[in-house]
Amino acid sequence: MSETMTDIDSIKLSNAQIAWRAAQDIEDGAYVNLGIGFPEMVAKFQPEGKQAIFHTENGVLDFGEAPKPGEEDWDCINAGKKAITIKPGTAFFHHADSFAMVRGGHLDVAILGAYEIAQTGDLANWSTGRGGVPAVGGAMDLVQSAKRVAVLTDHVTKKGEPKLVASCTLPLTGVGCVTRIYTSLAVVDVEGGRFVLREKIPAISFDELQALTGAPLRVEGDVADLICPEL
Amino acid sequence: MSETMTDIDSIKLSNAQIAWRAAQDIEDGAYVNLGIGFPEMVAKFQPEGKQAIFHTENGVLDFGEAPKPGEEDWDCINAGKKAITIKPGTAFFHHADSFAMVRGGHLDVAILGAYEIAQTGDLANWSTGRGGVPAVGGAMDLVQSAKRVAVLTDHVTKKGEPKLVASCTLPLTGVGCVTRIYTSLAVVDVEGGRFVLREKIPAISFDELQALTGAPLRVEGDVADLICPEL
Amino acid sequence: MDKTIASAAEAVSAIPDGATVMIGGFGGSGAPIELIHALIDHGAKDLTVVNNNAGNGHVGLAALIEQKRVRKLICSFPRSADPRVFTEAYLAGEIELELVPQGTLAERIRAGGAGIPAFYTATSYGTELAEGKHTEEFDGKHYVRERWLKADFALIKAELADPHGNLTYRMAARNFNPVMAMAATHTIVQATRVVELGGIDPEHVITPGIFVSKVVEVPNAAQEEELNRAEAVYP
Amino acid sequence: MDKTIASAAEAVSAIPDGATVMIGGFGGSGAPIELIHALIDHGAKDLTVVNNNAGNGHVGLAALIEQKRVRKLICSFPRSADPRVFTEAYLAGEIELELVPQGTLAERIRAGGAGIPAFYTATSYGTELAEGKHTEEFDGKHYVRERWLKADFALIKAELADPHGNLTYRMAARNFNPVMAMAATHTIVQATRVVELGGIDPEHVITPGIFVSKVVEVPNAAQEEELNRAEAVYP
Repeated sequence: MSETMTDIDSIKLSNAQIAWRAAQDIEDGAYVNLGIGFPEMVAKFQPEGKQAIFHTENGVLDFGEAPKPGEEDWDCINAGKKAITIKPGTAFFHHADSFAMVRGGHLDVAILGAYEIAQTGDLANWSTGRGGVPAVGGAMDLVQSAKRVAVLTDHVTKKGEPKLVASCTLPLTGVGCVTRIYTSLAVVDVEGGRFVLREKIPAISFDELQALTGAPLRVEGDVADLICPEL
Repeated sequence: MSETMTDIDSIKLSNAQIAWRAAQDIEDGAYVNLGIGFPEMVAKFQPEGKQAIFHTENGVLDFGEAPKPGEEDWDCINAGKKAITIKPGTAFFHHADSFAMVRGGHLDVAILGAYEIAQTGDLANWSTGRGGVPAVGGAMDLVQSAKRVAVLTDHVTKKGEPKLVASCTLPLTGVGCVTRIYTSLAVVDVEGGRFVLREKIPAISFDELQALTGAPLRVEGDVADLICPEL
Repeated sequence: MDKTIASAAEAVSAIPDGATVMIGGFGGSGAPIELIHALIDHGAKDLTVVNNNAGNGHVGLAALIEQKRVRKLICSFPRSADPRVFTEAYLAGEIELELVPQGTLAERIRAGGAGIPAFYTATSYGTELAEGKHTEEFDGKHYVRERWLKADFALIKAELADPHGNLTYRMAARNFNPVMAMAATHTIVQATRVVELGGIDPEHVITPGIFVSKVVEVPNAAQEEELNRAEAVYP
Repeated sequence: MDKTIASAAEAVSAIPDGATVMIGGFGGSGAPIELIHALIDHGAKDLTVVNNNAGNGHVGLAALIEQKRVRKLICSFPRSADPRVFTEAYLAGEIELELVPQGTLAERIRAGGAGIPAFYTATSYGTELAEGKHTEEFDGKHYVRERWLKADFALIKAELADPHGNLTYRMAARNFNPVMAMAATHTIVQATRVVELGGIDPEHVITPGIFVSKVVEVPNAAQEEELNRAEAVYP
């Protein structure tokens, strides 16, 4: 297994590349919530001519980029408590209104990280189940309500174990909620309780990819090459 | 009965006087909703040094008096669709927020008219039950949620029949909701499923008043004289 | 992204027969008269309309009813200074009425927009408007369970709009407009003025653009009250 | 009527031991640091605190926890840049935690303010946070029933306030403040500036004064983030 891991690490996409790939699917004018951490990078990779509008659950819609260091206004932050800026079109609102947007299905896409994703679309991304201090934030609201729920993740854990699984072993964030998974090796849709492989990086074979996946990968039509720019 | 009625008509309080009496009980700084029609007069009779803040369910708090004829702005109206004005302190909000104030118990007093009030505090004031077009507006919300629900009414119907009854015959607006009744003859509290007489106009005896009331009037302590200025 | 379009006619052109349409306003204040009249011209029928009232005189919602386009009305107070159009249609059995207490109506619409399929309220408990509804006791008090209300389209009157659909309202014309904007699949706005992006202070936005589909500028919007004083009839 | 009072100390002086206290803010933005510090000085203990988070560093909510005044915390995300105070108290079993998904937390608070004892949400369905809760299917989808959340006191940070308690907020510091202001029996506000009646445009009021009990002006309010960068400790 450790030999395979070495191979994978050398060919897999970086987090930035995974975020880039996810950004390509966002329609012009889409309302998008990006999870704390690595999903936040998606905002940087919006394709020319397409502009998403970003929502942060602490009550800001259509915010701008991070301010320069030293120019932060700590009343103007995102859900990750990082400083953001306003721009023409920004709107502020309170938390119940913000989650009315979420729960009411007004977001086109929510993009989050994951510990495990089941072939049924179940997602586990909030608790390792190992004790400590549990924290859920807005993830359970987002995954149950956005029109599309996309996950960005390494294809396997640091130990080389599949993150795409037949059924989750960790505490769930939501049931049957994930629609597409962008991994470090592939793009996989969740359809009808099955993983459907849409794209894979050219450097890995289908059989190798299947071996790194905890449930069957269906193929329907062509599997496109997953090619991302150097970032 | 008709002879009694004539007598009553000559001694009873006018609507303005009933409204004046109700106004005397409103605390300084109380948040108050006045029903459409005759209860609206209460606003005119606030005692010196006490200032209530009026709420109208279509989304205005702390509004001013009616504008002069010809100076109406039809975007600035009350629940009776009459033109009002703004003043320092006015706030506008939407309908769900407005009824959050109502339903959430934030109003100190709601003052409404009535067809019938039962000794249990049940109120009937929205439907005569005789067909036609039913219309309820915000009455059912107001009576279930304000801290005090006061009714302004003639003591008897135009036919001389009691409006304070053992139990309502008309469709209910709310159950056990009325706390005080200001009539053209008396002030009556609803306590523990009973009418308790607090004040009556001096020109009527207790027995006469009881005869015009459809359920027993209890007396606890003194019954004060109900004396209103000429208005 | 620019949600502005050229005309009220274009704005309502996609509303099909049988649609559920929320129409903002409380009486005449906040009523999107020009959008309603465009809807009459467009011709869609068998509509279910959600509004606080049932129209006044022969313009706006009353005109839509008079033209026999409304199959069912969901409202709290179907009375007005001149309610003849609705009254006659109702008494003739030509229009169905669902009467909803005003606060319950506002909250059912907000719930529709906020993804809350049902909630409990003390309003209407023990009355005939609660008949057939699930009731429950919480902390010793009785409550009625009410369902969300959603629509295919909402017709909204705003004061300012920007190209992303951020909106402000004018005085008590706000009323049902912001919650209806949340509760419809397609929210169509007539704004007195369309300003450039950034023309509305982020602190003053009442309806964020996420709830808005289309915006048409109607600079000199009619007031129902004034039309009725002039005894106007549409069409 | 004038709701303004002279000091933060006076503002919190009526908070008894055992009270449920909602504290506005999301992380440091909108956190009423001066009111929290006044509450520490006041000495009330055995508090149940409702906040999105669990404090950061050794100021504000973290300081209140460090001083062992909090018996139970209801929050969505008890993590921060420096969560040691809560983490240690929690792992030592000294503080009870009720973990609530963030949107459910916001809506439970709003429901408390709006007189809605229970509502349904899809959030948390099928997860361990829904265990023991009533669930129901509406239109083919599963929902969890959640109860309202109310408090004895709310500590709120506003930007402008007038003597009647009308409030505005500043940017994303709005967050939980307006809904918490609705849900408490006594709502205590620290405002950066108190303006005269009429000093807030009626269109721009975010929290109408009906939800506010007391207002204290705190002109140069501390930002939790800046206190933590300076490694401040309270008291």
